[in-house]
Amino acid sequence: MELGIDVRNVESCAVVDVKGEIDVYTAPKLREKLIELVSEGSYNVVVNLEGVDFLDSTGLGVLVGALKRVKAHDGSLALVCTQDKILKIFKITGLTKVFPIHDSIDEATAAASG
Amino acid sequence: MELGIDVRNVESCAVVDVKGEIDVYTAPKLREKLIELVSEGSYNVVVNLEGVDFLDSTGLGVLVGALKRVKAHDGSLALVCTQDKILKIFKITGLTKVFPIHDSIDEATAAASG
Amino acid sequence: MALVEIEVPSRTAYVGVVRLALSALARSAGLDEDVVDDLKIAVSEACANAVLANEDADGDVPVTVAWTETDDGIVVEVGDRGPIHDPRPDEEVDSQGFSTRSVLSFSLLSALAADCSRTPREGGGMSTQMSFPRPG
Amino acid sequence: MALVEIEVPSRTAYVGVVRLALSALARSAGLDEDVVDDLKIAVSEACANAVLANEDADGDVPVTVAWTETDDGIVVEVGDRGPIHDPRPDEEVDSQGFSTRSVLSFSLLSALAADCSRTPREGGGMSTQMSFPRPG
Ligand SMILES: Nc1ncnc2c1ncn2[C@@H]1O[C@H](COP(=O)(O)OP(=O)(O)O)[C@@H](O)[C@H]1O
Ligand SMILES: Nc1ncnc2c1ncn2[C@@H]1O[C@H](COP(=O)(O)OP(=O)(O)O)[C@@H](O)[C@H]1O
Repeated sequence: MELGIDVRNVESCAVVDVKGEIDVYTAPKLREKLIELVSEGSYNVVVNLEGVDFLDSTGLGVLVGALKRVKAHDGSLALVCTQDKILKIFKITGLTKVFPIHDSIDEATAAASG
Repeated sequence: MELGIDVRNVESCAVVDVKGEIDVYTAPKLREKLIELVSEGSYNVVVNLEGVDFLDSTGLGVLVGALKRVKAHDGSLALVCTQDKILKIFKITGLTKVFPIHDSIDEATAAASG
Repeated sequence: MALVEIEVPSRTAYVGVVRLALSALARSAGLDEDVVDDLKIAVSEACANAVLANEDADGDVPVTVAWTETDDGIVVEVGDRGPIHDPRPDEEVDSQGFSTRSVLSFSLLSALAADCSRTPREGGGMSTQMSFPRPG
Repeated sequence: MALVEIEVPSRTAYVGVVRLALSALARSAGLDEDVVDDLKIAVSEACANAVLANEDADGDVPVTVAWTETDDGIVVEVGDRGPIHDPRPDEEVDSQGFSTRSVLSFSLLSALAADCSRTPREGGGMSTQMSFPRPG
């Protein structure tokens, strides 16, 4: 099981495109990448979950950890997600109140820059 | 696990497009369809394996059974297959000598009509 | 009563293998696609918890998964050999008020399985039972 | 030495479940994609044969599959509880000279597994062992 992670800059944000399944085995790879980004000075991060088929509690934990790191630098962490089955996971765990969740990357980067 | 089977007429042949995995569980469905075709008077049959991801000995047996049925009516059974992993199965079992195997449906129907 | 049993090493890489095998079973049992999605998450959480629990066990013990089809639906049971503990963790939130992984895992499990219970196993460890409805 | 064990009912529908689970294992063990394809076929043949053998056994016995990773590669063992019989069937060809299913199955197994042997199991039935190489 492979987790694809690509980073690109859009407006003033680092957009992280994630592809595959984020679970207890693959989440550490995403965690490393997000830690690296923040340590390199990217404090406005957008994680694009449109290519994600599966997300578990460890993946959620990694996103929460990244949120804390960018907040420590007055930054932001936004998500892009329109898939019902992934949104459901954020709803059940109450994390829709913690993360701004957008329908598109444009919307997410505009909100972060605005 | 679903096996998709669609039949259409091309030239004077019945072309059977198979999609999915042909194994000990799904092969009986293909067998029924091929028996039905022959009993309805289709004696020139082309089985298109381009959409097949997996083929086992039971699937091979079903094709051999269909070959025998069309032969009993002086008909033909040809295969369309360009996938190495499927061709390999016919090679190992020596069935490349038993079935005409074509690169395209056009080639297969032309050979059957010629 | 169909029964499938799977035993995997207590390593996180195997959670995906169980998930894949059980989603194949769930589809061939005719569960609705959204129930299959729920089952994948609940089973993955239970297996991840079992792998983590077994890290605290003596020796290299496997995670066991049992799949049973009943008239009403599917029952999945995931067993570990870890020390017995309450499913609800002591630490529900961290210093900044965020839920801990185990709380998140527990909410997913309880929300996504039709029934979810945890009982001690004979011989040590815990067993998580989850059920999922058939359509109709 | 990682070990995965799977036990499924002796019905043809479960052969696909085992195939799917083992291809996930094979990929995560780093086997080359063409070895994964070979493994899928060989394991499916062994499981189909075991399901068919168990139809001749007393009672409702499962097919067991064991996955072991060694330094050189993977060993898969598929066990049934059917009556002991020679792997090579008595009837190799039918009246028109076509190979029977069991002959085809046996050729696929021997060609696609790096090693393939069949031995009687303690408690009855046969076990088919197959091995598959790691790259390098
Ligand atoms: N699944 C989770 N959901 C929400 N919060 C989580 C989850 N997992 C861990 N956390 C929180 O994240 C924190 C870990 O954050 P931190 O140590 O900053 O990040 P990391 O573990 O990524 O280095 C924990 O305190 C915990 O409360
Ligand atoms: N896997 C196979 N490969 C080749 N021939 C097979 C296989 N399985 C069965 N056969 C042959 O097909 C024949 C069965 O053919 P037949 O009874 O005409 O077809 P069916 O079983 O589809 O009704 C058997 O005699 C056997 O020799």
